[in-house]
This record gives sequence, structure tokens and C-alpha cells, in this order.
Amino acid sequence: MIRKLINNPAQVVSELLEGLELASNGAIRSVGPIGALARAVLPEGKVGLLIGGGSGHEPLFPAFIGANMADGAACGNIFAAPTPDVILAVTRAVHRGKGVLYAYENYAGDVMNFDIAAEMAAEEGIEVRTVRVWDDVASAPPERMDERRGIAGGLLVFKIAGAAAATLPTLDEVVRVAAHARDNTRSIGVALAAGSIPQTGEKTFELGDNEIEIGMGLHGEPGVRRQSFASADVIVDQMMQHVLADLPFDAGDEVCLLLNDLGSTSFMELLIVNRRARQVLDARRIRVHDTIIGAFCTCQEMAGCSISLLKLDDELRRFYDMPARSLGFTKGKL
Amino acid sequence: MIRKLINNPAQVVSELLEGLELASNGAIRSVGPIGALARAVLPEGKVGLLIGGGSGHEPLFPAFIGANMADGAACGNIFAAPTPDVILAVTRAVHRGKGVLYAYENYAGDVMNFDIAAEMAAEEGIEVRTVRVWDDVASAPPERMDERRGIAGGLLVFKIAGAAAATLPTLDEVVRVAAHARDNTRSIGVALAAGSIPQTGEKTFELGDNEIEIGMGLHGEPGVRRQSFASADVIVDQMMQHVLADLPFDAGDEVCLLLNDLGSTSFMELLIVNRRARQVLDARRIRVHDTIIGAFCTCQEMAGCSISLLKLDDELRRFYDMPARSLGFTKGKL
Amino acid sequence: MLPRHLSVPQTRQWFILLCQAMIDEQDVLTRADQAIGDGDHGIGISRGFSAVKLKLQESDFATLDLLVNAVGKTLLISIGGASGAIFGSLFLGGAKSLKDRTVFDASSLADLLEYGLRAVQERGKAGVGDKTIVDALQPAAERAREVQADSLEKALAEVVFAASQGLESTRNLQARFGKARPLGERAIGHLDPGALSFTLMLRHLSSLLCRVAD
Amino acid sequence: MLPRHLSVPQTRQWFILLCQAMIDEQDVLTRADQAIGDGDHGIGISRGFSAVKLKLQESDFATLDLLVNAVGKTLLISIGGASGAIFGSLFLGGAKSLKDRTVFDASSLADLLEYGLRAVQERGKAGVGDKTIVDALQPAAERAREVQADSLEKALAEVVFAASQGLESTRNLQARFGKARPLGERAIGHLDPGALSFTLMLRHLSSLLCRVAD
Ligand SMILES: Nc1ncnc2c1ncn2[C@@H]1O[C@H](COP(=O)(O)OP(=O)(O)O)[C@@H](O)[C@H]1O
Ligand SMILES: Nc1ncnc2c1ncn2[C@@H]1O[C@H](COP(=O)(O)OP(=O)(O)O)[C@@H](O)[C@H]1O
Ligand SMILES: [Mg+2]
Ligand SMILES: [Mg+2]
Ligand SMILES: [Mg+2]
Ligand SMILES: [Mg+2]
Repeated sequence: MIRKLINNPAQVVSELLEGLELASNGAIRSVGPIGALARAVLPEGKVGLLIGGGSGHEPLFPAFIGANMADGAACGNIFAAPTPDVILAVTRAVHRGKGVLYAYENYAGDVMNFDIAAEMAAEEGIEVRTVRVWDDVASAPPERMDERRGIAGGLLVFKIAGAAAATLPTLDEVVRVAAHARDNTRSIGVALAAGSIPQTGEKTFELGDNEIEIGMGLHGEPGVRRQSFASADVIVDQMMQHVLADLPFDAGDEVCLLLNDLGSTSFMELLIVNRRARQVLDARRIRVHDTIIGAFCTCQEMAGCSISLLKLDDELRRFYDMPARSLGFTKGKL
Repeated sequence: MIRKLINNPAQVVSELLEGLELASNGAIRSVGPIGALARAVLPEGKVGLLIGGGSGHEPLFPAFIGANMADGAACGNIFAAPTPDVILAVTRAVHRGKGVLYAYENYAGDVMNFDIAAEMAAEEGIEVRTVRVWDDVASAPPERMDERRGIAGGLLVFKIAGAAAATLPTLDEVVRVAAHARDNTRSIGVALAAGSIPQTGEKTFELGDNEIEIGMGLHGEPGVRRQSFASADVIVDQMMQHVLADLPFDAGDEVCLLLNDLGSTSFMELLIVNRRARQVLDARRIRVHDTIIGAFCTCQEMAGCSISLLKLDDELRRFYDMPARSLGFTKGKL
Repeated sequence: MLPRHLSVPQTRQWFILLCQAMIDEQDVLTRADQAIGDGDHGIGISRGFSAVKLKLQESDFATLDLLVNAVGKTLLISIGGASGAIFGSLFLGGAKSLKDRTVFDASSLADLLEYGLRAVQERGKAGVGDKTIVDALQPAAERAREVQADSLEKALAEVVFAASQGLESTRNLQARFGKARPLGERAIGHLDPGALSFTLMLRHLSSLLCRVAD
Repeated sequence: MLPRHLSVPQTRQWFILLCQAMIDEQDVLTRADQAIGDGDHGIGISRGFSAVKLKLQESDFATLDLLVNAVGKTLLISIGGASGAIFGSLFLGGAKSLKDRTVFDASSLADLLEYGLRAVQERGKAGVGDKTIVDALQPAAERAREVQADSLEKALAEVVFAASQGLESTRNLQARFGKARPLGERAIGHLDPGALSFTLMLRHLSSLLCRVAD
């Protein structure tokens, strides 16, 4: 018996997308088969930004469609990359003559389906470029960076790509900025308990009563290693160690800090995690420009969080600071 | 063994508040004993808005301190109203010569402690007025409205009160607008699984495997009645029935709709709940001006959600639409 | 033979012994508040009396009102929630009746409980039958007035009995105040947590009297 | 005696029978993908072959390439995830080798698997030993080429054996692609889900041959 606020488990994706469309009051509409959503109003001559991936990680991806954010999203089934026909339908809808940037998380299924769609789009004369997010430092060593998984740091990359696509005139420039943000973003997660797949109720992984896993993947893919449960400070120290060493982040750097709930970890716990993360950063003389705390990139009711750091320079700060509005993420300017 | 990202369970409140202060980069500072937080910069002559209550429901209350939101927050221990000394310290910090509005949720502990603080403030020459939030339609019959509990609808009242306090010149006017928002707000929750108290790991309530409880209180106080688990649509229909009949909300009304995660219910499920809620509202020709979806007023890792409706008029819409910025809630204007 | 009354220092020592006893009641009170509330009463009472213990150990008090006022103020700013305001008001109200007094006897007990009850009812508006602390506090205050001429030890035994009857009466009541209110009939069968902690307090005061040094 | 080869309508019926068999493998494939992936492979394969079954039932096909292309296109737009792209590419690639052919015999099987393998490797870049579908597909394609002169029934039996050996070889491999990759050694001891579903597909094709009407 799956205790979730859903109806027919097989209809979860179509119903959640319908709910999103309704919540947007017309600003977001379906543009093809189930899973294809785009902004209803898009200015001519805009570089298009298309994000997407498997469902089940909401707000990621469709709830990041909006002003100065993504123009459209291709959503697959739960934990499954979207199919090329869905991606192509969104590509057509967001194309305004200046080409389209695909920005998505680096999973085998996503890479292959988005590549197929990009080839189909090229046949229709739509120029497509791709930036893959691979911010999870625990998923592969630095020398095999392009084998790394994408997790919550994708929000920071999409946010900056959205601002760039809303202001820069060419696809090349938007791709450069988005890739630059991707290159400056590092993340790591910790899992305390598994979420479950809505259709089957099956847990995505098993952890012992006294076990946690640092580096656990978003879809429950096993992480770096299992270890015994510890206090927040002990866990955060280890996570920060991994992330800071990877870029590396050095004294004098300025960063944005994202503390992301993976599903059932409270805002209270994220604040306690932030307390330790800031102590670590302050001790290393790394300044924090802005902090985002909440559930942006989840895995159903999975307990745990991820910490993401984006190293800023003047260019990235300009696009990061721009206001943005979407159902799942809003950056205000008063 | 309490599997949460915390350190010493007895330090949870002081640590979460320290984490919030750090996240604010100086915009929010401690103004007295543990639990007393306020904005560092407050314009002279502003009517002060002070919110507060027990901790454990984050983002509620301290994460709603910010521009066009609350000026300060008095935070108690987990599920316990703040003490008069904490409330008084915040009162002094946010007082700018125009008096202070206390806005909080209608629980016995809060009422008594805030009243004691208000009396202490009066002795120091600070005028204090009070608006209590009692939006939970399941907690008492309409004829005993002032015995009702406050739940997630408080966010809508605090948001409007914040906008009013940032623009209106006198305490009387701010109180009138805040009370008007409170009078037009109705909510109801549904519980699928209990959260646990961080200090003890004890569950806040017990539900049978096949049971849910519509009208369950925020602190796990038992609700209207227990019933067997059902699909989202069946549950939402019952919840909307309760809420719509209570004001009542009629055809032609315009509302704001808040879908609030109580802790471990996914954004995906809230979108599916929204789908049904909109179907019910559209069928009754009730227009939705704006929809807010997320975790704003929670109970640790409790599974379930609440639905809140705010009936708008021109005045309330003006204050609702004003931009606002806080760590837990942001309303953008591009 | 137990003393007919206590000096201020002896009362202070008596209260310090009470604190540890109340701290040890955390689990009992947590379970009581889980049944019909939000489960935090035990933590609150334990936190409150821990703070009082520190407060009383670090200073002396010339008169009873200063001592009892310190207890009330400390409970008020450390427990939080409904019982913080209630227990704080009880002792702060009670202290007003003990102005400049230096002997804690049965009449002091009667005055403390009478003024305490008045303060609690002014603050919380609850009466007997509403399934709150008042259901134990009122009968205790009334009994204390009746036995104010007895020895402190004898008076306490009577007051404990009256409070215990009041506590037991809460089992079959529906709550009209606090978090148990919306339960309706589902509150029946459970004791009120506030009435329980108040009654336990009186029981410990009674049993600890013998350990107060001459 | 089983037919040495199948007409296009017979091949369509043969594939429709295959669809139901693959739908029924959902739980086996779910468990396989839970062990070293994200647990969705069973749901995806079941969804894909349900869509193919509908597609093939609603229309006829003049030639093998049109039939096999329809299977590939449908899998591509219904499974999603890595296996959607992989299984889609396999059949879409294979279809190119069957242009205007109307007889499905052992040589058609060999062509389909060879072109299918090429398309899968172009798309996914994986080779034998990377713990993916290729570990079963490559040996199957090679064996099919060797027995392309035999009857379809005999060839299939050989191809199933080759695929099964390839599948079993994945048990002791670490993954170089897909969600099992970060597992490192922890992937050892488990079969690759994609190799498993591909091998099951061939086994069902082999056992279902006898049920194809003359
Ligand atoms: N209005 C009131 N008057 C008297 N006592 C009250 C009132 N409201 C609550 N109480 C007492 O407070 C007790 C609950 O204390 P506690 O659990 O600490 O507070 P909270 O309800 O804030 O969690 C109740 O059992 C009751 O005895
Ligand atoms: N690059 C690749 N080349 C060939 N096969 C692959 C590749 N990546 C993944 N696969 C196959 O896909 C299977 C996983 O399918 P599935 O679970 O549906 O995809 P996902 O990883 O998106 O959840 C793997 O077992 C593997 O056989
Ligand atoms: Mg998947
Ligand atoms: Mg409480
Ligand atoms: Mg309580
Ligand atoms: Mg998978």
C-alpha cells in the first residue's frame, strides 16, 4: 500500500505536470506528448533554454520553467530520461530563431535521448548545443569529470543559464556562460533513508539502522562508502572536505551556497547543516555571497541533503543576482 | 537513535537559529536571549511586525523575517511557545516609535506568553496590538472561531501583514489589514505519517497502516476523524469541501491557494493535490489569483499536506502582490 | 518530629530537592502529553526545574516572596509553551502573597496556592472541569486554606490528597483549553498533563520535607 | 517441423507474442535494476513492450524494415531512460539492414543483430566488458552471423546460448557506463539489467517460434 498523495501510480507524471500547468495560470502549457512543457509567451529572437530529465525529483525540472529561468522542460517517467519525441516537441516550442541550449544532468539515459533529439532537431534546421551538469564530486575522480553525475548543483547552473539566455544575444555566448557556471559548481550528498518509487512502493536503496552514505546518488545509486551514523557537524565536515578539495575552493574565493533537502529532511536540519558549513567556510576565509535553503532537487521521501558550492566571478555574480521567477525557485529584487 | 542531521538534541533550537543568522549574511541578528531574532536594519517610523511561536515548524517563523515580511521573530523551544523575555527583547528591537503588531498562531501557550510580554512592553511605553491566526477549519466549529488553531494559512496572513507594515503609517491600519487577511483565510490539513520530536525521537502521533487523519493539527494534535487511506482526489475533495463551506467561498470569488508540505510529502504529490484542488475550484467558478507550493509550515518529517485559501479583495490583492524577500519565502517582481 | 514550619534557607533547600525530583518526572509527563497533546510537557518541565535549580543554588533570598518570585520568573522564561506561562504565573502570583514573610508554614502554603490560582485563572481563563491544571490547583488551594492552622507536614498531606482527587477527576473530562481541546471525547480516559505535573510537585514537596536539614 | 523462416505477418504475430512475455518480466528486471541501478528498468521495459503490442496490433506492415522500424520507434518514445535509447537504437539500426525484405530467416536475424549492435555502440559508446547490453548483444550478433545458413529455429537456439554466456559474463564485471558505474566493485556479483532483458527477449523469441501460426 503506497501511502502517498497520488491517484493511479501509472498516471503520476501526467497528473503532476497537469497540476503544474494549472498552478502557472496559463504561463506554462503543454506543447506535445506528456512531459513536454514550455512557457506560453516567449520573445522572438531569444536564445532558447531547455532543461529536463526523469521525473520524481520535483521541483526539478518542470518547476524551474519561468522568467529568467528555463523556457521549457522535457520530463521523462519516474527516474527515466525523457524520450526524443518529447524533447523535440519542446525544442520546437522554445526555438525563437537563435538556437536552443539543452542543459541537463549527466546520466547515460539523458545523454543518449537528448543526443537523439538534438540530431532530429538539426535535421529540422534548429541549432542545438548541450551543457551537461556533473557536479557530484563523489561520483567519479576529477580526471574522469565527464563521468560524474549531476545533482542539486544543476539548479545553480540552470539559474545562471536562464539569466544568460534572457540577456545575451547568441547561443555561443549562452553556452559559454552556462558551461562556465557548470565548471565552477561542486556538490555532494548524504543519504539517511531511502525514498520509494511511486509506481511500485519499492525503496530505492537499503541502509542499515546505524548507517549513512556520503556521496549517495540522487536516484539512490550507491555513493562513496557507507559509514556509521554521526552528528551533523561530523557529517558536514566530511562533505565539505570532499567538495572544497575538488575545485579546489581557496581562501579569498566568493561562493554561493545551496543546501538542498533530498525529500524528508527538515528546514531545521538544513539550518543546522548551514551553521557548520559556514564555520568551515569562514575558517578557510571563503566568503559566501548568498545562501539558498530548501527542497529543489529531491528523490521522493528520501532523508538526507546535498551541499553545493558555486565559485563566483563578476560575470557569474551578475547572472546569479538577476531576479528570476518560477514555481519552484524565485530570486527576488525589491 | 535519532536519525536526523542535528548535533546535541538539546541544542537544536539555538543551532538552527545560528544557522539562519549566518545564512542572512548579517541581515538578521540575535537581539537577546536564544530565540530572539530581528532584522539588523529597520527604518525609523515603521510599524513593527513581530511573529513567533514554537520551533520545529521551520521555515515558520524565523525564516519569514525579511523585506516586506516580518521585522523580528520570537522562537520558543520545539513545539513550545516562546517565553515573555524573548518576545520582549524582540519587541524592543523592532519598535521604531509606531508600536508593534504581534501576529502568531492561536495556541494556549502562545496566547498566554505573548499576552504577558505585551503587558511588559506596555509598562515600557511600547504599544502592542495582537492578531491571532486561527485558519484551521477542522479545529473548532465556526461559532467558536477564536478557539481554532493556526496552521499554514499563517504564511498568507504574515505576508500581507508584512506588506502592510512596510507601507501603512499607523499600527491601527496595519492591525486592520492583518485581521482582515486572517478573517479571509481558511485551511485544513491531512496527516499520513507522524514526525518525531528531535530531543526524544518520539513520534508525535500514531496512525494505523491503513489510516489517515483529515484535520490533524500541526503539532500532531488529533484532528476531526480518522479514516481509511484513499487516493489523492478522494482526500482533496473532502478537504476542499470542509474549507469552501466554512467562509464560505462562493462562485465569482478570487482566491490565493497555498499547498503546504508538512515535512516529507513531495512537491510531486503537492502538484497532484493542486490538480484536484483546481478542478474543484474551477467547477465552482472560483478564480485562483496565485498558487504557492512548498514546505512553509511543517512538523518535522510528518507526511501530509495542508490546503489554505485566502479570499482576495482589492486591498488584500495589493498587499499580497507586493514583492517580499526572506529565506523561507520570496515573492518576486521582475 | 518534622518542623512545624521552614525558614527561608530551609525553603530554598526544599525547593532545590523538588527540582531534581521534577526533572526525573520527564518521561511520565512526556507520555501524558503525547496521549492528548504534542508530547513536549515533560521536556518543558524538566528544562524549567533544571533552570530553577541553578538559579536557587547560585543565590540566597532574604524573604519568601523573593524566593518564590525567583522560582516563578525562572519557570516563566525557561519552560515556554502553555505550562511555562501557567507555572510561572502560579509562583509569581503566589509570591505576591508572601511579601516580607520569612517563615514557610501551612498558612504560607495556603496563601501561595490561593494567589497562585487567581493568577493562573486570570492568565488562562480556565475553571474547574476544563481539564487543565486548575482541576487540581483549585481543590488544593481550598484544602490548604482549611488546614492552614496545622503543621506544614500535616497540611501538605491533606493538600496532596485534594490535588490527587482533582487530578483523577480530569481523566473523564473533555478539554476546554489547550491542545487537547479539539480531541473532544478522545481526550477522555487520559489525565491532564498540567494537572499531573502540579500534583506530582505537591507529592514531592510532601515527601521531601523530612530531608530538609534542621 | 518449424518453418525455416517467417513471413512479415508471421513475424508481426511473433513480435506481439514477445511483447506479452516481456511485460511479464517486470518484477525480475525491477529487482535486477534495484541491485545496481535505480530500480526502474522493469517498469520501463514493461511500458515499452505494452506500447509496441498496441502499435503492432493496430497496423499491418508490408516489409520487415517497416515492422522492425515501428518496434524501434515505439520503444524509443515509450521506455525512456538509458534502455529506451538503447533498445530503440537496436531495432531502428537493425531495421536499416532489412530494407524491402519480406522473409525473416536466420540471415535476417544476423543482419538485424549486427546493424543493431553497431547502432547501440554508436549511441552508447560501450564495448564488451563494460557491463552493459553489449556484453550479450555482441556475442549474439557474432554467433548469428556464423549460423545464418541454418533454420531460424536452430540459429535462434545458438544465438540464445551465446547471449546467455555473455549475460553471465556480466556478473563479475564492474560497470563502465550507466548508473552502476560509480558502484565500482560493489557491482560485482550482479547481472547487468540491460543484458538480462536483451537475453530474455531472445529466449522468448526462441520459445515462442512454435506458436507462430503457419
Ligand atoms: N488556558 C489554560 N489554563 C490553565 N492551564 C492550561 C491552559 N492551557 C494549557 N494549560 C495547561 O498546560 C498543559 C500543557 O502544557 P504543555 O504541553 O507544556 O503546553 P503546550 O500545549 O504549549 O505544549 C495542559 O495540560 C494544561 O494543564
Ligand atoms: N552507454 C550505454 N551503452 C549500452 N547500454 C547502456 C548504456 N548505458 C546504460 N545501458 C544499459 O541500460 C541499462 C539500464 O537501463 P535503465 O535502468 O532503464 O536506464 P536508467 O539507467 O536510465 O535507469 C543498463 O543495465 C545497461 O545495460
Ligand atoms: Mg532510470
Ligand atoms: Mg507545546
Ligand atoms: Mg504540550
Ligand atoms: Mg534504471
